[in-house]
Amino acid sequence: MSKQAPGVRIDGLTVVYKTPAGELPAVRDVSLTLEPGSITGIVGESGSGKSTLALSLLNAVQPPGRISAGSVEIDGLGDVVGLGGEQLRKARGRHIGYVFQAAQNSLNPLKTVGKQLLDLGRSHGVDDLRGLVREAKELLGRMGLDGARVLDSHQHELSGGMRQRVGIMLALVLNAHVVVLDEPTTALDMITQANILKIVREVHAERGLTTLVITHDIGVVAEVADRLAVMYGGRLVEQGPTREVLGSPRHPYTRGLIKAIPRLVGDIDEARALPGRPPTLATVPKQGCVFRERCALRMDVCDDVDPEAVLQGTRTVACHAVTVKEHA
Amino acid sequence: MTVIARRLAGHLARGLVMILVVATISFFIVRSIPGDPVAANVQKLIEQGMAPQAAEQATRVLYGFQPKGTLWEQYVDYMGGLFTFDLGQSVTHAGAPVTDVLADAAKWTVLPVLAGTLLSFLVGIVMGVYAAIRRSGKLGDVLAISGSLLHGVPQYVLGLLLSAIFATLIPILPADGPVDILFEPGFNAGYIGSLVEHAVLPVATYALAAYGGWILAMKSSVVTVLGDDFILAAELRGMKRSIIFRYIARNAILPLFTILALSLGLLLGGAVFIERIFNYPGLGLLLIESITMRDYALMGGAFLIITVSIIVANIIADLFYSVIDPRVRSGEEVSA
Amino acid sequence: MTVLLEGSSTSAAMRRNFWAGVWRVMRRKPSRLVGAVLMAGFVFMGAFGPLFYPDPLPRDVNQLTRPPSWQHWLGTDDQGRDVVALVVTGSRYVLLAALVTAVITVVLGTGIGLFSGFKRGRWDTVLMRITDMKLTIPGLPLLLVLSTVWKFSSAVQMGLVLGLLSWGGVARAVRAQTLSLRERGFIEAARGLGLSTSHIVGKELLPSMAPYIAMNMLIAITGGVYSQVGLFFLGVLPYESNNWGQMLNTAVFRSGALTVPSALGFLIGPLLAILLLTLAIVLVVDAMDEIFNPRLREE
Amino acid sequence: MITGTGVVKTYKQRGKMLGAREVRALRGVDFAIPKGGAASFIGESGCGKTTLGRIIAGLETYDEGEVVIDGVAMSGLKPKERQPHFRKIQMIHQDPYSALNPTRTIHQTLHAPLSLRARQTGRPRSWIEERAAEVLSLVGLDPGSVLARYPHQLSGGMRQRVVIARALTVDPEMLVADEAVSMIDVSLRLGILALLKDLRERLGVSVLFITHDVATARYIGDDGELYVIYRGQVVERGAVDTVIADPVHPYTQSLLSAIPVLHGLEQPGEQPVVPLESLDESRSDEGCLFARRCPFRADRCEGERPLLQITDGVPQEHACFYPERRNVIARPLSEV
Amino acid sequence: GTTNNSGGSGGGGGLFTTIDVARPGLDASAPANPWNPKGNAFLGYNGMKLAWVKNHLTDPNQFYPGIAASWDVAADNSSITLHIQPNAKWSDGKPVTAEDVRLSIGLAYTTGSTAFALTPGAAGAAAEVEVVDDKTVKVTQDMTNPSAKFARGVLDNWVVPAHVWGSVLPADFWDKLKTSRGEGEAADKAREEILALGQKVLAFAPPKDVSAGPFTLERVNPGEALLLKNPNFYNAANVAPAQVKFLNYSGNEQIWNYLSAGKLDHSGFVAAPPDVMNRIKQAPGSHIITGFSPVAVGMAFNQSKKPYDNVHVRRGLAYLIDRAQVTKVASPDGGTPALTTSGIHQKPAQEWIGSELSSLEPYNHDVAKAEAEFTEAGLKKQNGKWTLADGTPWKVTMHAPSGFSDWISAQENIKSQLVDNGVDAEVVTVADYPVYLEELAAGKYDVGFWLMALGPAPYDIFQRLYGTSNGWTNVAGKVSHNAPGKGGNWMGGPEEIDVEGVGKVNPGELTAELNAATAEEAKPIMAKLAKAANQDLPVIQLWDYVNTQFTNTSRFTGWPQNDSDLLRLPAGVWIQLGMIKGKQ
Ligand SMILES: Nc1ncnc2c1ncn2[C@@H]1O[C@H](COP(=O)(O)OP(=O)(O)OP(=O)(O)O)[C@@H](O)[C@H]1O
Ligand SMILES: Nc1ncnc2c1ncn2[C@@H]1O[C@H](COP(=O)(O)OP(=O)(O)OP(=O)(O)O)[C@@H](O)[C@H]1O
Ligand SMILES: [Mg+2]
Ligand SMILES: [Mg+2]
Repeated sequence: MSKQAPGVRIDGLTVVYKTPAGELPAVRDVSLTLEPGSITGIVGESGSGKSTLALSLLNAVQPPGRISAGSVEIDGLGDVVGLGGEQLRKARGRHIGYVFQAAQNSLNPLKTVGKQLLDLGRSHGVDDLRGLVREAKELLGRMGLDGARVLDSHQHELSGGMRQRVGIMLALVLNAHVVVLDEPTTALDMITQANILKIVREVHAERGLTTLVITHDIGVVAEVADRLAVMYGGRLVEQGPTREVLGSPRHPYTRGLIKAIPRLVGDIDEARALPGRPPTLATVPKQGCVFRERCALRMDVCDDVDPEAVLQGTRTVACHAVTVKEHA
Repeated sequence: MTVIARRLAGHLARGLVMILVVATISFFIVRSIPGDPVAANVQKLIEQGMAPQAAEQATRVLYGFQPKGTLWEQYVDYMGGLFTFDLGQSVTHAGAPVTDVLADAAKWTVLPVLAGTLLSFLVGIVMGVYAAIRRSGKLGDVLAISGSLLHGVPQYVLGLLLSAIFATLIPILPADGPVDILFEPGFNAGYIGSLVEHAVLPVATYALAAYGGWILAMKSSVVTVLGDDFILAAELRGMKRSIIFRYIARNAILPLFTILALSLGLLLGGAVFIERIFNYPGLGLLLIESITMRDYALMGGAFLIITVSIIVANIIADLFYSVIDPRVRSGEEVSA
Repeated sequence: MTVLLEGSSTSAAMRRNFWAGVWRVMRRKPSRLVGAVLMAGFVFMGAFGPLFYPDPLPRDVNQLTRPPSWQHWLGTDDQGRDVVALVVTGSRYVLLAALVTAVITVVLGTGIGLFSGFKRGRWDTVLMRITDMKLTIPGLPLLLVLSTVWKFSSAVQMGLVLGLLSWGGVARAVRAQTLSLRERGFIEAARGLGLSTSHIVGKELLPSMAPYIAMNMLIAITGGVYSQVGLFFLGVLPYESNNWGQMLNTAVFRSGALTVPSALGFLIGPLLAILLLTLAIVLVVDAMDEIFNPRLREE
Repeated sequence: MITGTGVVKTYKQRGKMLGAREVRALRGVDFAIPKGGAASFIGESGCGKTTLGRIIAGLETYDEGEVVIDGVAMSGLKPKERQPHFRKIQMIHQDPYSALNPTRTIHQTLHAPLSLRARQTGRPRSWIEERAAEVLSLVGLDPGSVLARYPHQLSGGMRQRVVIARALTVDPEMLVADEAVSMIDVSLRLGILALLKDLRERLGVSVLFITHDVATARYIGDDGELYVIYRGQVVERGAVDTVIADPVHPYTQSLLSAIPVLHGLEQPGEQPVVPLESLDESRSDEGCLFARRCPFRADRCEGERPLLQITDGVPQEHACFYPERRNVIARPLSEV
Repeated sequence: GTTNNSGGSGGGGGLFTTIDVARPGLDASAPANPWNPKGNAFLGYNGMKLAWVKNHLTDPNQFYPGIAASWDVAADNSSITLHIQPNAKWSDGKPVTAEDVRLSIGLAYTTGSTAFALTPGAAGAAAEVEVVDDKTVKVTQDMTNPSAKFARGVLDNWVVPAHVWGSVLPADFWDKLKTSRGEGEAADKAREEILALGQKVLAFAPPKDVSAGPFTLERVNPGEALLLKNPNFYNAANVAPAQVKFLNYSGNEQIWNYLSAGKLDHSGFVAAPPDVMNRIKQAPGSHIITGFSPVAVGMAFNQSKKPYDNVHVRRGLAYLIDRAQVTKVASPDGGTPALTTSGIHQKPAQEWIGSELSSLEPYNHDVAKAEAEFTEAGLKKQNGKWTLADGTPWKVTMHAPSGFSDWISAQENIKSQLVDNGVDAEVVTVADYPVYLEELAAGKYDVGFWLMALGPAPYDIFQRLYGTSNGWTNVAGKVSHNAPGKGGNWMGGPEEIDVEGVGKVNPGELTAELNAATAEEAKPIMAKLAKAANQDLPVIQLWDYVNTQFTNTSRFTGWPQNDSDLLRLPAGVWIQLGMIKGKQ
């Protein structure tokens, strides 16, 4: 709309958590660019570091975690990692909207949505609170809700899908143009999920946003995202335009993952589970490729050398085997 | 609103049943106490130099009424009396109905207990928030351990220590009753000042005794709330610290209301010690006195009224809770 | 056959692991070790302490109510007996009564809580109403009133009465735990597998609540100590010649510990014992959760 | 063979003193699952899938109707007599972590039902250990490395396998898998589905699969039946692939069209039904339960409730007055 | 306005701070009614009696004047004529009249009083109350069962204003009283009705305190009571304090604190451990006065229980117990170890039995003698422990009411002493004194502590050893004996004792004789009884109480000397007699 959608450049981001076994990286050396006005989807299994990455975008990794290296450049805001205090607080909400995991609990259970909206306005020095409420009602109406009623409700009076829409409203009402959605539809049923995804797409287009959607469900990403990034064990193993990545995955993990998705049509016997199990923070290999334990294309080099993310056309893949093949 | 009204009705019904049960308990306990105070008093008066016959006569006058009828009839009588606030006659306070004696004493217990609760609640929750926020630091450890200890240590230990320090070693505070008689009762500075001065030690003991519990409860409650998503969500929306703090506080305090009643019960129970140590003429002292004097009606009454105040406090706490928690207000079941 | 062997050896290994884990948990914070040592000290004191002193304790009529000295670290009482000796020999009554209290509290509380939470329905309603009622009636005043009827003539009786009066909280908590555990899949699964109720309660529910119960047990011990010492302090119980509460009573009301410093040692003795016991239990309770939770034990 | 006719379940929410709220979880459900067969229940959250599953597994009672296991009607039996029948039906819970007791090792977990079994059938103790190893192998786990572990030392997929192994210890005839894969990592999900299918084929265990993800329903076997449940009523029932290909009930249609299209792998179906969602909280119990949300509703729908029926030209049972076959799902690019 | 003067400093007309040691727990709501046990009528301050009983060492009939300025007692004790203070006035200005006295006597009838008892045949009861003139009242004794203490019984009574209290007694009260003196149903009914009035009397709350004493009650709160000087008091000119403040207390330790802080101008007898005593002495102006207290405590046996039926066992125990040590531990400042068991407090004992006292067996601590006695009683010593003759274990179980800390302390010490010498022993406490007395009387205990030597009247002294509790009842002057376990006989001693050098005596009858005997007649009887008690030892006399009082000279002077008779009267009496002077 008024403002050009900003771009986001994540570069060499590493986030570590302090555990009894020392500081372990949950996100390791991740570089990712969110093109202005695009929807980028990140998929990965539980514990692969998606939420951590998402929080890093707001420099909001919770202790005992911290960003240990890298930068997150956002147009018009600079490097978020360097921000702190009031500056950072103002950036959150105004510049970057965050939509919480469909968790039923992103709202204060004791206050009505409207009151929380006003709190938000006051926090960001909005003078025209009436205008804010009007804007909120409009947004809610846009998402198919009765704005006045919703603002008068407490969290427990809203259904899961409604709460999620309220979450989106709160992320956008201050005109943020970078929006991060962490598992926006987990725990919602299919129909509601489809609704939310539709809304995300529409609102994104209307308001000129740069959007990051995080999910473990490839279907969700496929439905909304222009670009898709796959995380495994804290690493970004492959990224590229959604259709391409889905249509012809290159990284063995991406391939395995897509193969493992139960499909509604087609030959069910084609589907295969990946062998082994996903790593946890403690079991991620310290060096070498994080995926090698479950990889069919494992080579000797995988044990010692962490594969670089290599740009291949529209895509980036971090795999020795793929790189070798490419070069061959 | 109807939900609150229904809750209130439920509470009142249950409270009434409780009161009847407690009254029944105290009635039967009192009746089963061994020893015939009448016979014993005769002996006592003889020792004081009274002629045996005169001693008997004086005792009969003192005890006046003798329980009449079967135990069942007495019971019915007693329970009937309850509804007209008639708890019988006190023996030691001859001629005074138990209700009057209790009413006199009640204010000296209820006010300091409430003051102590309020004080400890306010200080405790603030410290509890700190203990939660600084839970991995030194301050948090100190607050938590001191909270546990204070919570763990029985009230009489605190009372004795305070009394030893402030009334004996450095005698700066009185420990001898509720007010200095030289001040004319009424709304004047001297009288009120004296009241306050005398209340400092008992209130401080109540407050210290309850403080540990609050700090612990608040700490764990805050830790729980801090882990709740909506706090992180508020932070990620860039809400002001002060607003987030209010969010935390309100959500964390809420569950404490369920403990409030329990803590009041504890304090009222502790009144027995504290009033004995500071010679504060409240219900606790009355209870001890009635026990040592074998004033059965008074004893039953004191016990009953202590219980009733806890029941009432319970109801108030719960109603308060339901008023400020919208989930309860709208009739949803909340697990506390 | 080999599998069988493996099975039995795993359970032995598990036991070893358990103690290793406990050690790990204790070592994590030195304060816990202090707590454990104190605790062991109190147990030893209660069990064997009195054996170290003659009965009756030696008394020195020229040393009545003296302040602490080299000879008598905490001074002497009004009979000229050493306060330390009194604290040690007096611990048996107090700790025994507290133990009985704790056992009864926990057994009754757990039993009723389990039954109530497990059976639910009408029984639950009735039992919980009773429990609520019990919780509302303040324990101490009730004890005072009871003391006029009941002659607490031994530590066991004392503990019995205290125990009978204090199971409410545990029952409440255990019921809540039971209800929440019931909803957990493993209890339901056990029922679906046709396992007996005794198995479900004994092997599935109870171990899951073990830390909780152990914690309550310890807290009940302190509760038991406090109430009986308190009652003795108020002087409403039959006299005991060696008892912490009796000592407090004598010190304050008879020897003027709050008036003159000479009897202060006499007051401090039992107070110190109570404080240390509280401290020990607070510190040990702190470790309880981790000891019983296999996950926390290992990390 | 297990069949149910007209199963009704109404939850009364107790709690408050006065007034009880009723939740009609099941409104007369018929089902039949043959020995070695398979069935899937799908539907949105709260439609009663779990309730029905629990009733089938004997973990919940029902208010009306009848459940018949191998020709024996359950409602006439005492709880004790029902037990052996229901033991043949084992439930696999959604959350594999809470389904295993965290304080017990896998060995202990398997040992308990096995020793019960051994006692009942007079088998020696050594059988227990053998069988434990056997069931673990059946679910594809290495007994040697798994037996001594605690649940938290296993991954989600392994835990779910242990849960299944535990169910197998009692030689069940049917497994009820309630959202059994929804909490398992994407890459492992298929493994569990394959395992269930494998168990069906090898051991002849019938499988009841409860899910909100239609796609997974296919994976327990192409001979399986799909039950689409809406607000406690079965609105469509037929072979899995037929229903997916040609849904006739508008609810089924919207459910299927809500499934995200894997752009890049698939092409969207021709006539996607706009996914619906109830905006109106006040749900009517009159007429067709789906009427309020139905884009095709007619007057008749408001006044009369359609029952599960077979109509001409429709391959499956449905509960709609105006069935219309639609192809709403996406198709693989390869087929396009 | 306030009457604040809290320091109470300065000379005459200051604030006098004291404590009523007999009454813990001031009751703010209690009326200024002397008959009410919690009533706020403070003896000697705003509560006046006809005269103040001295409790003289040996003469029960000595008094300081109160409302009665003087009195004439008939030679044969048959009547007493009271002369009211000529210028006595109530605090509201009305004069004190004979009618006030008569009404007060009427009230005394309803509440129980020695001289004004309704029970037929009661010793020393009044037969007639006669108003002679406005300031004179004559009371005659019923001579069917006369008592030497008749004057005491009459004078030791409250006086309250008829114009305030008049309504409490019905108009026909005196007629009813007359009826009650007779016999038969009408008399019984009259007695019932009079007794029923007692309740009313106890509960009566005068709207305002009208006192003839030196002070009137101003107000009471649960912590303190404030009294103001009564300008109409007949000796007002000599009453120094302008205000009196009574402090409340719930335990002795509180009084110690007041005393060591120098807060109290006077406190009555309070037991205090030596260190506390020293601390109190160190307070500026603090003084301790001691005097005679007509009470002793003894260890009493239930002779119907074995082995205490055997006099040798009792004697053996007497030899075994070191009374000096017991006293030192239990009551170092409040008692002196009993020289021997004479049944009489040692101070008056000299007066009563003179040289006989020294001839009594002192039972000095002597283990050898004790063992000899035990052996003679047939007890056996096995492994260093004494057992009963048949070898069953023997444990001396001593009972005491809880709260009686000096008794418990003493028993604890005795226990240790006994155990040291091979006699097993234990201390058992009973919830409280009333229950103790009841259970004791019911014969439930083997051994208990027993107050004795309740002077000064000779009858009262020995009645404790040879009265109801040992089987003798005295109804209307007729003495009879109950078997052990019956009629309150829990001591179970023999009815007759063969006293060495005296011969067989019936101690109960001897004691009854003391009731009407003059002092001179009493002496030989008491000597016999002392011998009997000493030889038969129904009780081992442990210590004789000492009356220890605390004063402070910082604000007031003129305190009584050691051993003054006044020490047994409240300080209010000292004040009204004009002794106490403000410090200049
Ligand atoms: N507070 C923390 N302390 C220690 N480790 C943490 C913490 N939070 C997350 N981790 C670890 O960091 C890793 C990445 O966590 P993250 O929450 O980012 O995963 P995710 O991909 O969002 O998983 P999910 O799909 O379950 O939400 C995980 O292995 C997790 O165990
Ligand atoms: N124990 C219970 N008490 C009261 N109501 C219940 C209970 N269990 C389920 N319900 C209600 O019954 C209805 C059906 O619940 P059920 O759990 O069977 O749904 P579901 O289809 O399994 O949903 P989900 O997909 O969320 O698991 C819901 O409205 C639910 O709120
Ligand atoms: Mg996440
Ligand atoms: Mg479900």
